[in-house]
Amino acid sequence: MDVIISSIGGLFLLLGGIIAIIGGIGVLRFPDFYTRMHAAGVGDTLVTGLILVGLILQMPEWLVVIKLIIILFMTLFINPTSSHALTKTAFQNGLLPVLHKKEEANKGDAGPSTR
Amino acid sequence: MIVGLYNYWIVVILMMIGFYIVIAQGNLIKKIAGLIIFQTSVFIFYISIGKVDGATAPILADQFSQYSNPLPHVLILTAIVVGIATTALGLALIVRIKEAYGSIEEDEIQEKDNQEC
Amino acid sequence: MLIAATLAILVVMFLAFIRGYIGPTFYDRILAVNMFGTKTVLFICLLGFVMGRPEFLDIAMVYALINFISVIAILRYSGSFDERRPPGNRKSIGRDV
Amino acid sequence: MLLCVAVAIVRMKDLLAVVMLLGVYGLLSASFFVTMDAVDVAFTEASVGAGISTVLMLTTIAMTGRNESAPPYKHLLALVLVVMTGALLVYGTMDMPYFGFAEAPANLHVAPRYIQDSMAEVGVPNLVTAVLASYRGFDTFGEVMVIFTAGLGVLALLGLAKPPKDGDAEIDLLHDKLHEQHLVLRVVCKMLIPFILLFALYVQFHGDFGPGGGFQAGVIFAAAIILYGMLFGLSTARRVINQPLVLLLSGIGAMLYGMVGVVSMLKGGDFLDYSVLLSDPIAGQHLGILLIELGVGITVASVMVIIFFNFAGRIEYLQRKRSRDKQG
Amino acid sequence: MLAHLPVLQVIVPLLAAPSCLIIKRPVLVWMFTLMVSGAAFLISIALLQQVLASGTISYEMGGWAPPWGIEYRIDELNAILLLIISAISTVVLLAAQTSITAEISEDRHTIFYALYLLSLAGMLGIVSTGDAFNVFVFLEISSLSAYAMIAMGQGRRALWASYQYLIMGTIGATFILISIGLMYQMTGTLNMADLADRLPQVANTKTVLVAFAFFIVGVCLKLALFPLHMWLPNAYSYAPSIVTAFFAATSTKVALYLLIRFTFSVFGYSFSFTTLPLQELFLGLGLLGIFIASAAAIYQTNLKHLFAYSSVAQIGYMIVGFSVGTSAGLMATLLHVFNHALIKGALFLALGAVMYRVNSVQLNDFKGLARQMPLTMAAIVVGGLSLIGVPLTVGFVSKWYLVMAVLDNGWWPVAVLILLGSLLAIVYVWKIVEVAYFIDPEPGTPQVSEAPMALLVPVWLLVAGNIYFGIDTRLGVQMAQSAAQSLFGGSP
Repeated sequence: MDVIISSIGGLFLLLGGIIAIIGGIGVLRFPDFYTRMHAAGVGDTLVTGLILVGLILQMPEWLVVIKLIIILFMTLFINPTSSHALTKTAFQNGLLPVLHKKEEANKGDAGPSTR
Repeated sequence: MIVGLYNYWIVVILMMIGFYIVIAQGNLIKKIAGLIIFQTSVFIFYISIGKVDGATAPILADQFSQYSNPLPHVLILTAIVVGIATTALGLALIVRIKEAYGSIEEDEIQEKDNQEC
Repeated sequence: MLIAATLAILVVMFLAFIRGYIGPTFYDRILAVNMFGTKTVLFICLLGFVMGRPEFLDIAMVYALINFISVIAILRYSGSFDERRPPGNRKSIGRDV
Repeated sequence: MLLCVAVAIVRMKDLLAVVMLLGVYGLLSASFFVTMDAVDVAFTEASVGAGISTVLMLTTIAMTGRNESAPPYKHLLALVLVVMTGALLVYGTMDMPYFGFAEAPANLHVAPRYIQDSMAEVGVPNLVTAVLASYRGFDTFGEVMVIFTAGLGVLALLGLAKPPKDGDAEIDLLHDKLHEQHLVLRVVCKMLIPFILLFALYVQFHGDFGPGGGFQAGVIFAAAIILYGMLFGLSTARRVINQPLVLLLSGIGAMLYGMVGVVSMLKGGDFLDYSVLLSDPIAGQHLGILLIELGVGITVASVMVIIFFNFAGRIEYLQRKRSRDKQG
Repeated sequence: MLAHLPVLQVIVPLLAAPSCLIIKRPVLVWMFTLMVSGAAFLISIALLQQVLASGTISYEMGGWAPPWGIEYRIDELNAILLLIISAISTVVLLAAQTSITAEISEDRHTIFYALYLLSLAGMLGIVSTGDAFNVFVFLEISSLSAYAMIAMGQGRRALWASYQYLIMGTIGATFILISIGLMYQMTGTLNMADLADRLPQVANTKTVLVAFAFFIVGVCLKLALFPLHMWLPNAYSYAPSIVTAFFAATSTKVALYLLIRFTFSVFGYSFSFTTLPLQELFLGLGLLGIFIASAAAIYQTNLKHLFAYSSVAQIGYMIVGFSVGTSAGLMATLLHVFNHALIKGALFLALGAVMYRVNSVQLNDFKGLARQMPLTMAAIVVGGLSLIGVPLTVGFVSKWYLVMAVLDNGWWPVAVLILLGSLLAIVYVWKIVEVAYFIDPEPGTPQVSEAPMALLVPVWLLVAGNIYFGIDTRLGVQMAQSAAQSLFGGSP
């Protein structure tokens, strides 16, 4: 039974790692801020959940589990909130998403850099 | 030798980057940033001294017998506090300098001082 | 598994850092810093397990909090929080590159 | 990795980006401390390097503007100087004991007693706390005084003669707008803040057994108040926590520490000798450590709050001055 | 309670600082500060007597034996410095209330006195501790409060001076920190006596060499030795007068103490003076410092600037005495530390009195001042004479011993150079005398009266000290001699 649980935990961890890398690539490769935000925001929350659940399944003492659960809840609150705040401010300050691509050549300067 | 000392060498490079920022950059805030890097790398150096291979964090528990050296950790705790105190004071000074001189670039401030004389 | 996940997180930390360095906009940097922070939290958690000292979780908790606070602080004091700017031409959201 | 960040900081022009990278640098070095077994240090570095100093630098930049205009000068001379110093240091590393070497003199002379005997002498499982609070308690006293000095210094530099009146219409308006805009943030923070305070208390009193202690707890406690101040406006925060009281508290924290020492002196021991506080030396040590950690926590928390209030208060003061100038 | 004197010396001012916040009323705070400083002075006298009677005192903090705990170790050298610092601080504080009222706004007085006490405690702590890391901590207490106090001076230049000092000071402190780390790495201990025991075994490693080099550079930054002195003139000139008087008389002395303590007691004489070309280096820098700083002083029009540069030159003299590397040279240095504290304390306090009345220390504003403020100007003249080294003043005594020590070593060119340096001092002191006594004030400048008693009394106390110790040289010489000999006696 223990073996099964911990191997499921391992699976979670692995999945978390893979998604984390996918998210990271997304953040690096996507064309504009909002799509990157999407990759980061969604990716982060999912990865955190997966890895922490994986660790919980790995584990032993109840105190550790409680702490993990607290961290899990905290990140579940904090991550979306900060993503929300960030995106909202960006939008309100006039940063616009990219909808069309005219030329590949101009790709370098993405947008009216802040202020 | 390379394996045994590489850690210290990296610390030295970090220190020197921080030091370079402090003396070469004209912007006051950036100088403070350099100071932070400089100090942090010294902290890393101290902590590296205390590390023992195969040992664990110096919190006693039944299942471990070898612990890293706690003394550098204590010293660095103190040093971090000193560091933040210096930073806070330096930044407060910068704010006042900005109000008084209207600039936070070293050479502009020097210029304004020289004009007064 | 633990090690694999730890390595993966390290790689992602690096990716996030690159994004933070190249920008190009200010918000991209905040995004990268935020992502970097959450990944550090995970990294510390995993490290605690790898090294067999799960007491380290306290530190992870502090990291999560501090990360949040610094993101809020950046937003609050970057001067973009207080005032509202019209986001360009509202009718056609989006722009061509 | 640390190297990359440091190089990036050298090259960045945008000060805000520098600050953000500095935060990243703090987090990274803290992770490095964790791998080096220095958990307490990592704890502190994370809350200080990535937290407090970032916030302070941001508030400063908010007042000074964020672009670095002048190119670095004195290039060559500085480079030569730095390379020379670096070369000297590398030269010095040649004879160092290798990294992680258990037989290095640093690990053989003084430290073993801390590791082997402190459980019997002080009775605290966290060796760092034991050394910090008892063996080298006087250093920590000095540390409290350093932070207290910094608080006074910031107050001397940035303190305003008259604290702004409550209900300054314009600022309040600004805050109202702010609240409207960020409803989600406000609600989440309201939920988080009690939790953070509770966590600070946990860190404070659990410091004997796990990573943590007075300093870290103080910073976390202050972080909660800073968060509140940032989101709900400074005047609201001032209404909850008034500044003269905080100043007094910082003094009281330092006094508490000193008084523990003085009492132990009066009881016949040396300064800061906790063993004489109670009839049982171990219990005395426990009591002493508990009290001084409390002193440290109080001082650090209140000084951090003072520093933040004064920085942020300066921003409001400047804003108000600017708007007055515009009108008049 | 007698056994606790070493620690009381430091914690009395340290604990008094937060108490200032509780008292709050500026005048009361001033009286309280004065009392505390006076108490520290009394304690230091008692300590000196104890040391002279029964030799080195060791005090174990927290009851932990060194090297595990922190140790306070008082021998003759520390005791003398403790005495100098607390005495100067007390005298300066006598003048503080009057001078500060003119220069700092009322609501900051409490904070100012708290910072002053912290700075005092920091210096006392550096001097009395026997633990290398504890030195760093107290160094930071005293420097942080120094930065804050300097920034409280009038005008925006005080801020800039303070910032420069902060950067330089922090670099210096970090260098010292690196050096302590290297020493710890090689020996595993932080206690100075223990370090002295264990360093010789590893003395020929490169690491210890580098540690020594870093320590020297770090301390020289704090000491404002000639090429690293850039922060000092500005910091002294724009700080409040009281602060200038206090720091000019004490803070560089503390750095010098560290230099002496580490080169002689910790690293040991043979290591310090044989492995590195330290002697030649310090001799050269010291002499250069004397000449360049004196020459710079001649061209200053701001008197505080002038005397600040002269401070840099005087540090040059001390370093020359130090670099001679004999007991006699060291004695001359210590004597000069003591005397220079008296001279500069008096001079800067007198400038504070001028500042109080005239609100400027520009040379132009001194025209005809001798007739309006005769007592103050007389004090400046006596201080100036002492600075030059005229017989019957303290300046003469220490220069005499310095020249003797140099001649003992057969370095007669150096002796000639030292005398030439004094000639430069004559030039800049004469400049002031000329303006103050022989040039009539420009018509239209407002009449000023003599400085108030509260300022004159401390000024003349210090001037009287100048003359008294210049005539009756026994006490100072005796103390310096026994301290120098104990350092050469080998035991730290």
